[in-house]
Amino acid sequence: MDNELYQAVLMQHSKQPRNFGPLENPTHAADGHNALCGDEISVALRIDGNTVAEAKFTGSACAICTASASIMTGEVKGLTCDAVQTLAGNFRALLKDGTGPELPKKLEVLSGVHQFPQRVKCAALPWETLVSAMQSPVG
Amino acid sequence: MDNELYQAVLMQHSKQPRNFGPLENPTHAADGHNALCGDEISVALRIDGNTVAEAKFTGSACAICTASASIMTGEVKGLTCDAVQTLAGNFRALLKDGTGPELPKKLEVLSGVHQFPQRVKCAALPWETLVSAMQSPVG
Amino acid sequence: MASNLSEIRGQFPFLKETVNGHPLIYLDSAASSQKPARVIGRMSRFMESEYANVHRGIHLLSERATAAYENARTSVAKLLNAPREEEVVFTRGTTESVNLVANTWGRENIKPGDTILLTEMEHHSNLLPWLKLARDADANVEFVPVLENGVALDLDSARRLLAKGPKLFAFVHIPNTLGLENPAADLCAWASASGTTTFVDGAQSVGHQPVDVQEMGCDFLACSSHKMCGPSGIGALWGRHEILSAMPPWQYGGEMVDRAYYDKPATYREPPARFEAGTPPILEAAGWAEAIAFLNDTGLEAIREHSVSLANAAVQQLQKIDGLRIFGPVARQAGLVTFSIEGVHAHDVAFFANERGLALRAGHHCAQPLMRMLGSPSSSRASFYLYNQPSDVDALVAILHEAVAFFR
Amino acid sequence: MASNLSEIRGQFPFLKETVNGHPLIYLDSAASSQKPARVIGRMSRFMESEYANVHRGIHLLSERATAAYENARTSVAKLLNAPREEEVVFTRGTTESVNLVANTWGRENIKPGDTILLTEMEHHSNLLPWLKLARDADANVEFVPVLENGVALDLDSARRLLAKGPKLFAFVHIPNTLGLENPAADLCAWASASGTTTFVDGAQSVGHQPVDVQEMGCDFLACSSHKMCGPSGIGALWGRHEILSAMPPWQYGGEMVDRAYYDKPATYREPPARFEAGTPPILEAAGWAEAIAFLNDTGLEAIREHSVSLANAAVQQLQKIDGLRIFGPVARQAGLVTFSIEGVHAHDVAFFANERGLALRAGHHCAQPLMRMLGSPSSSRASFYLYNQPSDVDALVAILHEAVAFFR
Ligand SMILES: Cc1ncc(COP(=O)(O)O)c(C=O)c1O
Ligand SMILES: Cc1ncc(COP(=O)(O)O)c(C=O)c1O
Repeated sequence: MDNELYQAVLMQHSKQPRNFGPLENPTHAADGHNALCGDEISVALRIDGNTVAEAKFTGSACAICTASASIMTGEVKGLTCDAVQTLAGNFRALLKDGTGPELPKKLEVLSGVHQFPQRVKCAALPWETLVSAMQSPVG
Repeated sequence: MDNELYQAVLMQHSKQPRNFGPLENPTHAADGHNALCGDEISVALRIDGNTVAEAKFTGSACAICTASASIMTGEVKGLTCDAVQTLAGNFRALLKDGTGPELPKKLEVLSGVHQFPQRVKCAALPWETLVSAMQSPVG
Repeated sequence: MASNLSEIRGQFPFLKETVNGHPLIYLDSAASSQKPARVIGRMSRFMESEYANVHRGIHLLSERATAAYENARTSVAKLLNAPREEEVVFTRGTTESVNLVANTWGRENIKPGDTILLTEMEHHSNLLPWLKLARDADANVEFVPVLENGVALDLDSARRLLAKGPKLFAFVHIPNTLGLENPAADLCAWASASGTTTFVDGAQSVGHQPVDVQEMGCDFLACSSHKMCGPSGIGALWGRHEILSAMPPWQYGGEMVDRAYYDKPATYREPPARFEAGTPPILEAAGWAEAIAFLNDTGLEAIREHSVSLANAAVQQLQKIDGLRIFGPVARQAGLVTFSIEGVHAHDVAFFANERGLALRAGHHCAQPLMRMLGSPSSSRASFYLYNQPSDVDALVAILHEAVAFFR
Repeated sequence: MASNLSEIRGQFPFLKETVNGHPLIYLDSAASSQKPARVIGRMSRFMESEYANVHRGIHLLSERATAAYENARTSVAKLLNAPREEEVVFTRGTTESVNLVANTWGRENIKPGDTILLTEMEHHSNLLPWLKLARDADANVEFVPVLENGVALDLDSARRLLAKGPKLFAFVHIPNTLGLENPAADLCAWASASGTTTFVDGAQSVGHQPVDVQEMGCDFLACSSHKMCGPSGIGALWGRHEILSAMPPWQYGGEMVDRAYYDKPATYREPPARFEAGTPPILEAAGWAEAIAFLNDTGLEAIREHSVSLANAAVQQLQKIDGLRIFGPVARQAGLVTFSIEGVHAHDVAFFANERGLALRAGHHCAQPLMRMLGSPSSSRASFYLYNQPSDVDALVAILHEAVAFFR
């Protein structure tokens, strides 16, 4: 039961999230929150030209949201903004149906989420915040 | 069934109401209505000193209300205002319990009304309007 | 529907009731309709195994309740053929829906000197909130007249008044008094041509016949569950998404807020949540969805035909009663008949009929100005729905003959 | 109550539900309570043989429905020990009751520069309508602070702030977060001494313990049926008769009007009708009355003792969990416990608990500013009611131990 959702890899990401903490000199940033369960997350980016050079996050969120943010920030580093948009779209499909086109292996740890509709928002929040950050230059 | 409510005497009063029509030179008057069923009634009085010398009514109302107004206008003529107030109170008791202290015989035709709570308002409306008229000098 | 009428009637437990030994004949559906066993059963089951508060719960019952609540929204959206389900806001009923729009869209959009156009055949619920808004906003109110004896809306006047470009046109689709249906699509088309926003009171039409907000072309439509075999306590406002999204909240509280603070203005959620403050009618949504499924299974077009044909039969026979006046058109467009009888007060008619098992409505039918204008402050109304049968009309006619003999 | 607990539990059908084979343990009654069989049965019977629209009908079903609806008003009046039953206005629930008063009494009485006093522990429903009113009326808002960790309202501050004579003091009797009860009678006495009008949010107290508006000395009190074993879709506003009588209408429509016109302002009926526009929650009133009868039969004092003792037992055991923080006083005054666990997010706790059959609530509990101030934007809440039993507490504790081991 829980194990379908809280897979071991996911729990590692949630207990020891990567890219967690403030980013110095971000070029783009946004806050996201899920009023329904209390997840609060902030994503900060450094975009060089058209490439996401750095991505970090802070906040207080549930295991699914934290793990999703941890994996996400790892995956998007080095991608062009267009590629990130495409990936975000494909990830949405994964959350909806449990499969998605051309997804990096690491994201598949979140494929179980689609069976738990009330947790889909948790996994999606970091990505929504990321997309919103890409459109929000700092300062 | 109907007969307990619509007694013969009552139907006579409703089909041929006494004191129905406009009163010339009223000293006191009031309108009453029952929003719930559409009874509309106006009571006009000529009060001489402390006595109700004349009482008439107009309007469009159901059989119970019309009969009650017909009987009422007949009974109160010649009474002092205080006596009318007392009578109105006793009549309220009749409508509530089916009996009332010191009521003129003619009012007893309405004693069946208390068994039909949704018709109590119909029988009471003329009296409420009368009491209100006594407090409303014309002009 | 005639073929399976007895099957339909078998689904309505209230038909087992009697008055003084007479079987109950319910001709008061325009005030509120009766509930079939499957709606009653659905609500029981919901309370037994699916009930909790909605939206914020992460446990089994809360998930079930949320699913039922949101599925009900989908059912209503489909019933109205709404483009998006977020356009359906749950309210207590038609009255609250009108008040909601008057207090949000109305207060933001109606300015001094603006005109609100209504019709002379409105129910108090689609009249008083707009009159109050107009008074507060210093706006004008105009009325599309009703033709002699209420046979129809004066469409020439409607067209002319709409051409003047009022800010809002609020009108009833099917009035609860006249047995007619207003040509809502035409009225909305004329309104749109002048940039007029339209609000349709669908209390008597939704669930009684097919209603399609896209075909109608209106901007808002309101309806009530209790008029269509569903429970009391719930109804809906449908509004176009762009319009709803731009509207401020009306009631404030839990569920409608995004972020709340002690010391600065809150931010609010998107529609429909923005307009559903506090614990909503959860159980009622589950019951309403079942009622809609029941109506769909029966067929809305068949239901309309059935009710209208009963009303037509009633009109044919009632016309023969001396001194009986029927309001509205002879050829019925909706399943009800309002009438007055010379020398017999409506209140007595209803009382007399009830003693014989027949449930009629008497009074002003929450349309005082109309009924006053038609010269009949108190009248009787017989309204038909899917559980009525041809013999109900015969009983009505027989009892009215008796009443006339008794009271006149 | 301990003696007949199994009998009480036998009356709640939801207890038959399971999650992954685990019996359902419902610790979310503060969000909404479950319904006993007799309430479910009453509502079915009502729809089978007593349902119609209320007030204006002169036929059997309408009389029955009106009687049930008005008897429900009497039941609520008695439950609150209201001096008069016309002082009970039916609304959708606590949220609508607050909005009603803010939009009527509030708009007439709150003037620029006036002060509205609230507390820092309000539910959004007793916070946002007043903040909106204050903004519109250019009034000030002050807050009675909450003591460290939410153990109590700061009564010294309350007294001081009330001595300044605010126009209104709106406060929660029992907050849905802290497991405490505010000394409502004292607060109202201090308020009255300054001529301050009082509004009490009774959502969590009414139906959970004896509540007496005369003893309390408040001017308004709001509550919700769904929190006390009754259906959703109905609640009440109680207000002193003199105050209600002087209030203008809020929602306009059928039933609340006396005489309506096209071209001049309507006249309105006396309370409570003036505030009940449109078809009211009829079925819901019948169900709520049955719920009140059930609670009275069980005994409100016994219910309080039962729920509070379960909460106390929970506090005792939860305190032993490392990193678990409980908000509010150690000695519970109300049957709920809100807590956060270091390193384990509330959302995960609730999910994990649900997989084991335990229904908890997670989030901000519609009290964002309070929970933010207490440093815990998301927390878990276990709330107890008459159908909970001591072993529910044990299950809660065991599952939380497991969750800590799993997530930390
Ligand atoms: C035409 C019409 N409009 C509005 C309403 C008000 O509906 P509700 O009482 O459900 O709010 C009614 C029903 O009474 C109606 O018949
Ligand atoms: C303390 C308190 N006040 C107000 C409310 C709002 O009640 P309702 O949602 O029934 O309107 C609630 C319940 O959510 C509550 O717990």
